[in-house]
Amino acid sequence: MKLKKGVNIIDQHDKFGFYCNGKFGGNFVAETARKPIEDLSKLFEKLRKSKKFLKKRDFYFKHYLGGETPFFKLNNLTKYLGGAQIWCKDVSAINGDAHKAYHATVNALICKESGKKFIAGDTGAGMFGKNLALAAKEMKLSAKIFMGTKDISRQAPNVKFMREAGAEVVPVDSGSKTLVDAVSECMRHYVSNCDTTHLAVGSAIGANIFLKICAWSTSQISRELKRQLIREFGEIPKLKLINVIGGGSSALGFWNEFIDYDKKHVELIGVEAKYAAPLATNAKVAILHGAAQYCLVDKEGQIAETHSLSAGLDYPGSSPLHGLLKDTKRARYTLASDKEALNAFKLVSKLENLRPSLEPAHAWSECIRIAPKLNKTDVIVVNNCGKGYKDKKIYIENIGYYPK
Amino acid sequence: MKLKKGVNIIDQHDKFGFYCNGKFGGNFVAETARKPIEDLSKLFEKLRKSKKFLKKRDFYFKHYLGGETPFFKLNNLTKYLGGAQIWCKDVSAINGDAHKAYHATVNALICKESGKKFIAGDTGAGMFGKNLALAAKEMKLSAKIFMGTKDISRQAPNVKFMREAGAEVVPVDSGSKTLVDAVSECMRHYVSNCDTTHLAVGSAIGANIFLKICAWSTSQISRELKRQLIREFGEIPKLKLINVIGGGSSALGFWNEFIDYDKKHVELIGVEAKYAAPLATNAKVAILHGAAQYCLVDKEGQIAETHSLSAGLDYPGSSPLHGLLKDTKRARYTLASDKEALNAFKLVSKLENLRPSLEPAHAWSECIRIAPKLNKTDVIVVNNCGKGYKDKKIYIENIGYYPK
Amino acid sequence: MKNSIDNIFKEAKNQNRPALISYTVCGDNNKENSLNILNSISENIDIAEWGIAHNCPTADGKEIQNSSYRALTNGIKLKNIFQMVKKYKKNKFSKPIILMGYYQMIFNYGEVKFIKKCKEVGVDGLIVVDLSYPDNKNFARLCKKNSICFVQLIAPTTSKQRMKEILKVSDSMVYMISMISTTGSALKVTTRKIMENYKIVKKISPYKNVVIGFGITEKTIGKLKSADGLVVGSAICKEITRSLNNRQNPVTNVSRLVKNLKKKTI
Amino acid sequence: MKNSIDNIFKEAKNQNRPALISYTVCGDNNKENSLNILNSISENIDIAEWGIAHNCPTADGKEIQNSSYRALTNGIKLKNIFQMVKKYKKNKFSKPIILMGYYQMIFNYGEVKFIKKCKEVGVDGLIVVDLSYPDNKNFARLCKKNSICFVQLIAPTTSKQRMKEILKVSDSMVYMISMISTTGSALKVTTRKIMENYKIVKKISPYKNVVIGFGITEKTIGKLKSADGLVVGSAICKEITRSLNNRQNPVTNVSRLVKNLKKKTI
Ligand SMILES: Cc1ncc(COP(=O)(O)O)c(C=O)c1O
Ligand SMILES: Cc1ncc(COP(=O)(O)O)c(C=O)c1O
Repeated sequence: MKLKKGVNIIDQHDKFGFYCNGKFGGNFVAETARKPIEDLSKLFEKLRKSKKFLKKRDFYFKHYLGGETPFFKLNNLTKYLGGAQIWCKDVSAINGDAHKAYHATVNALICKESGKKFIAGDTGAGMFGKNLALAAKEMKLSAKIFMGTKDISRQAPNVKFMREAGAEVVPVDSGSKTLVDAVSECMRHYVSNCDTTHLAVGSAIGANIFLKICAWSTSQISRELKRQLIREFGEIPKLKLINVIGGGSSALGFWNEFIDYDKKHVELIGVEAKYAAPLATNAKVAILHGAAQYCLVDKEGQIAETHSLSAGLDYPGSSPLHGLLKDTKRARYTLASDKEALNAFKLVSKLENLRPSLEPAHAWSECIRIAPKLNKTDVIVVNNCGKGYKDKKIYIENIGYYPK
Repeated sequence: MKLKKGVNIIDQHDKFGFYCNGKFGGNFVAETARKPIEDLSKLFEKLRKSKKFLKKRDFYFKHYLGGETPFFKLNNLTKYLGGAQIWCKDVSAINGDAHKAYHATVNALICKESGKKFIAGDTGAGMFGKNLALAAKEMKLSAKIFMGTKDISRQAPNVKFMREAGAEVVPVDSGSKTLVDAVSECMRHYVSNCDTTHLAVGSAIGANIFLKICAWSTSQISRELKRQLIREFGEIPKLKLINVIGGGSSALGFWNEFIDYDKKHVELIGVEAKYAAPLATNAKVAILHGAAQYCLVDKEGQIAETHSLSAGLDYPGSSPLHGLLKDTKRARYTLASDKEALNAFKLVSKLENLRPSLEPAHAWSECIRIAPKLNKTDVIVVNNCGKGYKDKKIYIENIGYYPK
Repeated sequence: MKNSIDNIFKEAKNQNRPALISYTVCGDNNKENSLNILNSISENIDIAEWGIAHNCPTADGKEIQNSSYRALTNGIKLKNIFQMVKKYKKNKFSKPIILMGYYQMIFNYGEVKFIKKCKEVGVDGLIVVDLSYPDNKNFARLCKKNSICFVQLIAPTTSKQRMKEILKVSDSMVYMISMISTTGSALKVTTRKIMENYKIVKKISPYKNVVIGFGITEKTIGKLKSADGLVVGSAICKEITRSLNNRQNPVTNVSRLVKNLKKKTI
Repeated sequence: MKNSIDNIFKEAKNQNRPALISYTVCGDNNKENSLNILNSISENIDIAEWGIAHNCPTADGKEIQNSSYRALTNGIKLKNIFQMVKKYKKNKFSKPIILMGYYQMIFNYGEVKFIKKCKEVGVDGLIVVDLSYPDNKNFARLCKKNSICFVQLIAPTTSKQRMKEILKVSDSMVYMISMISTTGSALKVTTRKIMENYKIVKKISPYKNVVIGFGITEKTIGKLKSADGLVVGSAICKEITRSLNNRQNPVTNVSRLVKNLKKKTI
């Protein structure tokens, strides 16, 4: 299997929505949801070609989300580690504090276009929920955010945001009380209300159309980064793009424009949480939330329980697109433990004026691990895709402090 | 093992409350209930010797319960069956419609004496519940009646009586939703409230003191019967005393005065419901509701489920005193099916102006079975211990009518 | 075959009543009880659907989620399910059995191996909730080859064009979802509206046996009895939950419920 | 023996905290999970009480009734309980284990055979809810002969005279029931009142290890921590019910609860 050059990765599926000769993706959904999903697909394909819609999107990205996020070199960390140059694409500087802002905004815009008044989304860390709540408010939609009760309690600051934005936060108390159950419950809500409600899936997962919309939205990051790289280096230098992977929306956005590059030129490195790492640990392919994907399952095929201190990474599956990138060896996937992520946070926040949330702390950990072994000409870019405030309590509990 | 002559059967226990060398009875109760049970025992022993209390009891039996219940020959049935003379001790003619009236009244009197304001009792067919509710009202006590939801629905007329008398009917929805669960729940209520509440157990079961109070109360029946027999026959003729057995309170009351007679002179025959017949089917001895007794259990020792159309008989255990009577061969136990009881009702209600409830219908069934084989000199007395109105619906459902 | 799905429908039709189809989760509340339940209701049902518990059942409402959870907690595995089907089929009063599940369970086991095993133990039909047309073409073919009835689903959202396509390739039994919903919520449309949809399906395919499911209870079943078949699932699962919460015997309680359901269809 | 009940109390005393004693029903919610629960809480408890499920538990409140019912529904038998104790005791972090049950279960199995089996599999103690003093003399003697700690109970209704008699014959561990109640209702007396009763018992027998049980929860445990030991039962059983109702993992949830309980005793 080879990736097609010149075709956006999200479009490299067959007519049934499968990637990689039927191995990943698809539309494993109940009959009831087929029609609304088909309608949504048609709408999306229309909108993405519509100049008017693209203009609207760009307008929102610029004026509502604050435009281009910064790209800068981390001199202290580079010096401290004494190897590759370390750069930061600070997506967390966006209004909305994480890459989920793009995806939430686009979903709200699509919902608007579809004529539906209700929007439902899942959230783990609460970043997607918060952004969806805000976008819904902006666009006068009524939002329901599904969130595991474990996550509601560990990501309380984001829950407050959602509620203040007028969204209904639906607590999901079943199973592991985390993202996987929130997604399931949100999908159930959709199956029961698909005539009136737009479903915004929180990562690049789900039936074909949902992951397409997601990755299409976040790809704004790599468009910016490409421009910024050329601005800084006059060309695309030898790069390592390190990104944390939960469902994988952030990484896909960060990498999108660079997939056609040779991997020796632009290496793509995904970092999963140690006990939620289907890609890094060669998990089986399973059907979860409507698509075939690498996923942690037990012998019987039941979806496995995961663990991560980071609510955003505590998910057994992965985007079908990452399955494709893995199988084609275009990206490599590794993992970081809670401990390693915490240590990375300590170091980065000590040396730099950055406060990554737990999720990007995993990416930073990989950066810290590999940078010393590389040369000065190597350029590492880490997607600092989330702000740390939401994890303040967890950091204090685990490392004893949260830097100012 | 032999029965002691001249000692009331209820008093033939050792100092630990066991009958039959430790085989039956005892006080298998939680520590919390020991003291109130001991207090109750002392009170009862005092009261049963107190002329004043006995006078009060007799007063209530006479004026509140209506005095002696009738004893008469059933000429049509005797003729129809063509064997033994068939007589009826019509306990159902009491105010309260069943022998449970004695026992309920005595319990209310004891409660009054104890200074407690609350009384709690279990009920299956609702006869004990109804009588306890009425007695509590009469004596200004606050009554809680525990009753399985299955019984609440099949014995609705009695539930109405209880509620109208101001008692609280506590529905017991657990397990088989019948008497066994009602007794358990009532005992739990007692364990939790034994400082303020008197426990009235609905049959001759439970820890030693409860079965003593019960059998002592119902023995009024045999005192009357003895007088009535002598009035009719000038002596105690060769007798067969047939009585239905649920827990066994009715039979013990019916037989009490005749236990010292030789069994060739006065034969005691107990009739159980076919699928609730621990005595007739040689069940194991088990500890149930505070006492060792013949009881239906499974291999593991768990209490078995029973079945009877008759709520009053739908109970896996039996009075420890019946264990004693069985082991000493003083009484013999047999059983009747739902069908046989229904047929007995049909015949008896057709030939005589009697409308036995389902419980005594089992006794009638045995009477019908054996009478034809006996001689004219044999006298069968059946304890017609309950009125049929409460089973009107069940009779109509099963035989298609209820005679006027 | 006397006891085939087709014959069962014929028989019900002769008796002028809809086929009554139960849905329970295999292994709910445990292996023993779930088989006891099925055996005890078999005299009143025409076809038994047995759910394969999955821990991510995205199309199920609370009741069936509870059932699946109990079955899984009590250790149900596909291996057990096959054994239990085999055991059930030995009961001479057994009815045709349809396994219902999510594709992941089949995918993980292996499609071919799964169908072979189904055939071996006597499974009569299969419903795969999240394997809809046209993605199910291959799987449906495999079923056909092994004489297992693959039951296609039709929803209120299914367009008439799509309906026609589905009915064209479908086996003799088709499942019409009554409303836009997961399993197990209250009927949120009128029974009249449901029967209108039903008539549309029947008009396209008069000779297919169309069963209606989702949200049917003791209260509503009577009004739908002119359908070819009616599936009751969540109401049964709920009765199991209720029994367990009250420490009652789920076997007798479910048995009573199904008897009442049957009564209301005749 | 290092891990004997006596030593466990000494150790807790050295750490200036009460021994924490869990009560769960063996086989709740099923065999596998109940062992998993016990293993997972063992790091935070000092002694484990394991209930023998009985289907007529007249001294238990709703929570423990639910647990017993689940265990029975899922097939628990005495045979399994003995196997599971044996298995548990092989875990090197295991704690002393006390079986608790109704006399019927022991009577049915045979007293002598029962105690022999207990000894064989490593049961450290026994509580028989409805076999109280003086009826339990014979059974207590049998336990003693087999070095099994027979735990006598004392209730708020127990007179001082009776208390003295019970304490005189009792083994080193005694169970003080906090209030007039079945298991598992809310504390209906103040913790101060409970500690007063406790002091009366301790005054009679300063060297017996007196544990308090019935109605203790996360809320109240802190206020009772000066006792020799505290038993938490219904609160744990309730957490299992809650977990099951929410389709959560009872093992992790109970484990977290017990960790919190432990925290509040130190
Ligand atoms: C800041 C941040 N990064 C990463 C993730 C992981 O999700 P994904 O891999 O879809 O970007 C999340 C999820 O909430 C997040 O909040
Ligand atoms: C009329 C009647 N007879 C008999 C019984 C059986 O109980 P027992 O054997 O205790 O008399 C009952 C119980 O309710 C009853 O109502």
